[in-house]
Amino acid sequence: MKIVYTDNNATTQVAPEVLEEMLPYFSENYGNPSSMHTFGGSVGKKIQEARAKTAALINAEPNEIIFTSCGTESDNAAIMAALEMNPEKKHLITSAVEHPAIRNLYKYLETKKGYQVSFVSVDEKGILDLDMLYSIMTNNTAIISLMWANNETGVIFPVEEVAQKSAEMGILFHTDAVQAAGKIPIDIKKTSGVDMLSLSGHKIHAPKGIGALYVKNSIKFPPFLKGGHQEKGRRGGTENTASIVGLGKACELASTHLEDMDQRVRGLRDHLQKSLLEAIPASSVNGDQANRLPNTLSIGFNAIEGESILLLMDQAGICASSGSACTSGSLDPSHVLMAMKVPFESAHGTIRFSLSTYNTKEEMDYIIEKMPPIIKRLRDMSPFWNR
Amino acid sequence: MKIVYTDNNATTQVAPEVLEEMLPYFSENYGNPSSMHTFGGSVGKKIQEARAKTAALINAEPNEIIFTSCGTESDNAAIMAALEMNPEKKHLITSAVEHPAIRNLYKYLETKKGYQVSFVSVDEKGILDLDMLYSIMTNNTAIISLMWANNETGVIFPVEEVAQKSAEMGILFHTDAVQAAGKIPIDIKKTSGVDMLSLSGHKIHAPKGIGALYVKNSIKFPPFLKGGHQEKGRRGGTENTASIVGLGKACELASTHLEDMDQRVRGLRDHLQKSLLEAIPASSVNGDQANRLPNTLSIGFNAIEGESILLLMDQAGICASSGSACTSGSLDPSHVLMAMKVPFESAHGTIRFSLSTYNTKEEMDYIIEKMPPIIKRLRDMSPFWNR
Amino acid sequence: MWEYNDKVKDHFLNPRNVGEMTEPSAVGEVGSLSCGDALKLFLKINKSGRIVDATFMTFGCASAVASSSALTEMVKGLTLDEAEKLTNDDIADYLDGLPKEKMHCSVMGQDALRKAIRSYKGIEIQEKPGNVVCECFGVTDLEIIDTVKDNNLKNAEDVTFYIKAGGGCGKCVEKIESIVESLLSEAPVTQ
Amino acid sequence: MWEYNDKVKDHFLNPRNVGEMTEPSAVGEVGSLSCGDALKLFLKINKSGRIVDATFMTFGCASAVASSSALTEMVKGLTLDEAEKLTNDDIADYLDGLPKEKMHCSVMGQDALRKAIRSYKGIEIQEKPGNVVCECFGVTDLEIIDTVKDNNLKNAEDVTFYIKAGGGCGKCVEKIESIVESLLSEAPVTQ
Ligand SMILES: Cc1ncc(COP(=O)(O)O)c(C=O)c1O
Ligand SMILES: Cc1ncc(COP(=O)(O)O)c(C=O)c1O
Ligand code: FES
Ligand code: FES
Repeated sequence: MKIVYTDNNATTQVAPEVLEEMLPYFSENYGNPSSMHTFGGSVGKKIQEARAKTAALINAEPNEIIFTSCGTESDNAAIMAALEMNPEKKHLITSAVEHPAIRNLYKYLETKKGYQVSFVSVDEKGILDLDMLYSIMTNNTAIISLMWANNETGVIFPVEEVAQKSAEMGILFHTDAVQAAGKIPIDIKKTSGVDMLSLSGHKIHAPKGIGALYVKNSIKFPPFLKGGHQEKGRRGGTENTASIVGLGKACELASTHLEDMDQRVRGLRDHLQKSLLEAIPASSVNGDQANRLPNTLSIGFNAIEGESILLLMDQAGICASSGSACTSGSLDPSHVLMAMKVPFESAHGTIRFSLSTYNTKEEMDYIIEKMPPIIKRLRDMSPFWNR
Repeated sequence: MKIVYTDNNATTQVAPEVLEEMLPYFSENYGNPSSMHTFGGSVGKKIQEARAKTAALINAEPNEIIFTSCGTESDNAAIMAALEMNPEKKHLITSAVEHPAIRNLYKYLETKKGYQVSFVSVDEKGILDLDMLYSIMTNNTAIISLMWANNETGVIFPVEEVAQKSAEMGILFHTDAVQAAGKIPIDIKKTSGVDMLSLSGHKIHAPKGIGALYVKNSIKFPPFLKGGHQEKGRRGGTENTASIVGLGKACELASTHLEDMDQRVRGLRDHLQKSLLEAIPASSVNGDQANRLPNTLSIGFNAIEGESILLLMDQAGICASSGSACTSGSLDPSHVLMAMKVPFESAHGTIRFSLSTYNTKEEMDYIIEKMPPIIKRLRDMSPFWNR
Repeated sequence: MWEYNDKVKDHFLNPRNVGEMTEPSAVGEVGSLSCGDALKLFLKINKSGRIVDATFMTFGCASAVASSSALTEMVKGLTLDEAEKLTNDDIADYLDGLPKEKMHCSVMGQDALRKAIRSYKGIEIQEKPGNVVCECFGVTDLEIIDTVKDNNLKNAEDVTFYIKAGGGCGKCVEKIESIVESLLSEAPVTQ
Repeated sequence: MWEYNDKVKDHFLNPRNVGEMTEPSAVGEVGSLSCGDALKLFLKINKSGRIVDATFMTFGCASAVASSSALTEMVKGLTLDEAEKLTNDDIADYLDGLPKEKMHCSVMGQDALRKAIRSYKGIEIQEKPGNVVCECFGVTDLEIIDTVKDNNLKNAEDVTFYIKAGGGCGKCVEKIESIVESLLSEAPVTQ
């Protein structure tokens, strides 16, 4: 069966160009980049190249990039470094709709390490409560971490503005740009208040298990993984050369695809959204449509439940995600939809479509054809559907 | 130029069988294993397969394996978990010759977190001072971490015995088996005192950037990377599927190669050692020859310096490592040789040859032919060589 | 992706006995929109107290639908007394097993059935005994204790899988954990 | 692997003027076995105070050998006064640059040369002034201050690259760091 893959905020396929660039670094140029021999040393040069390309995606300097093992590690490393650099500050700020990589770390720091933690609210559209945020920033705040764009709804936060304000108050600012990178332009030189920024390879057609953390040059970053002198002492562990090379290539590709994202992919998403809203009654879009990633559509279908929608979609070869944290054993809708006070009625029946530059108009039309009967079938079974 | 690669304790080539097994998981089966769609779910099954194979290498249960991003992360995660599980205990034990992944973490915990840290000495042969170790174990000891085999000398520590003793005293025991795994048999069921054990893929022909941590079933392991519910909540971050699949295959291969390691590779190493000692005056082996990995030879050449030896070897296409921490900017011989009180005279001129099952007799003979003139040439330049 | 077996998949993709019953003898309703799943069970009961027909309406995940479908198949032909003895395990067994994380779906089936039968018999449905531990799902300490004992559960996560408690905001998980632990620690003595 | 340029590689692989000189006019010896590198420089100096020949023996890494080789080439033909002015930067420049981590090799060349010339001139070599900060390499605070000022260094790591201090056991790194920092903080005032 043909697969229509619209789950790119979960993970993406490795681009063929990326894989091709990686291949020589498994069984041929397998030397350790820290080695004294030319064989290993040549790999080191390739890593520097990848570092420059990764930096270029966000207009940073190559030495501001630390390669990590994933977005989660980047997030954890950034926060832990901030605490270590400010041992006397005991207050942390983030939003109520962050990825678990920040959210669960903050909760851990709150419950186990005695930090005071503020989760800034969002409104029904997922827009950040800036008044609240600005009112709680103090001298005691060690770090503010704010995602650039939300993984579930695609809603974009005003990172530049908040970063600026943080800088003025001398508070470290981190942004989880895992979903924003490669989808909207990021220019770190223009958002100078950003001290640290997280990336993850597998969201932009590099493999899973590689990430990067941008750390502003002026920051003396204490390593999260303590070990050897790799990454200039900022991350121990033998370099994941093949994946680093892959990430470099993927970042290069992502830059060239920004235009396609903004135009064609946005068009596909809008077409999908409009058509589904028209064809399916009692459906609604979650999140601020004015400030949203061009590839993401979070849409709630009243009175039915996400997992069963997904499984019927799966029968039709359509891959997407639900808005519930179902796989984790939790039955509540995701904390993101809850924070937005999306009514249970549509939160439980929320599906996230997330596109990539590989998606086509034909695929959208296929989804548009298949969804209405799926929704109807489940509603026919639902005790909450008003026939 | 033909490359003779004898730097396998630094890193290894990815086995062709491993790469082949990985390839479909980049651009074809790229789904997220936590997804609700069959496309991602099928990847989840493959990961379970890899988990079982990885467990099998050390005779553990599949659910006792947590995949990590490298040996360093496994080491860091194990120690940090131990501290979290024993918040009231403030004493840590390890040896004086550990890898920086343990050593630097311990030093950090000592200087920044107020832990009392004991680095147990070794003698001239690198043999652990068990009397000292046993005399400092107390109720206040949160964890003992002891490498199974040393990366520089190959010396094997009596892990079974110490683990047993730790268990009797109710002290958590971790072993860094990054160098031991795949080179000597490990049976976790027979060394029941071991609570946690670190592995790294790139030392056994899996790619760089993948590792595993064995955690005994009975331990409620708090995650080091805090994020999503992956690895049953024991490690956040989207699974590095391709590399996990690769690690599984590599572990399977490693089991089948143990015999070759013990017999043929050991024979090659012994041949290399004997021939170099005979052909080159004022040369000596570092470390206990009775209890040593079959693939490792650390040999010191008096009155000359490691980097220049390596670079001349590089000219001849021979890859190996030196016994100094030269790449790190430090000029001292490695802490391992220093802890063994190897005289400066030979410590600075120490070269580590580390073989794999891919090495051949011809390669050894090539090294045996090339080394004597290299050593002579440098000694002819040295003010410390007694002509 | 849940590892649903073929039988579960079949009952999800081709559910038996879906729909509202026009003149049901008894109705059992459990769950709610906010809970994430809900089941409305309709029974037709004949004079001699035997269930002659059963239909359902379900809001929920695939295993909720499959459990409901299975339940309706299972109860047809049973006497009310027989039906009342039917347990969540029976439902799971009928489906050749459910993922442990989804056991609460079978519990929902059992609950709906008992509710329908009691309402038919005119038994007043009492306030739940005990103190509410999990507010998200309105689960009491006594319910937790019963579930742990009945199903030999080992930790709070298992409890969530069976009766959802702890699966929402999560703030009750520690309380559940301590209930389970105290039960486990007394177990060696009582058994 | 160090990024040695072709000139450094050439001077390492084909070092000029290697060997002991039979009747040297002056000898300058620096470094030791424990230090990890050492250089013994031999000079032949003619009546009019001009260096007519130079050879060396070196124990050390590739850039130590290359720096020694370069040094001997550079000093041939110089008067002692000219030679005394030669700095580590000149040596590095002659080699088209050294990796920053290896600058101490060029410093070793400069030191050996000055030592040889002073001993030839009969200038007593005094005890090093200042207090020893780095015991591993016997480096004093005044030496660190001079090196930082001369080479515009920014942190302790740079100091290690130039004069090794801090590159052994590492226990002096914090002290070095504070010296550098106090220099940096006064810099804006004095410049
Ligand atoms: C004994 C030992 N432990 C840990 C490590 C760290 O492994 P990795 O480089 O995968 O982080 C290594 C190798 O570098 C090692 O030899
Ligand atoms: C916003 C956001 N942050 C962090 C992550 C974590 O990235 P990774 O899975 O690479 O650890 C993700 C994706 O999973 C994400 O969407
Ligand atoms: S109170 Fe139990 S999950 Fe929220
Ligand atoms: S005292 Fe300076 S490095 Fe040891």
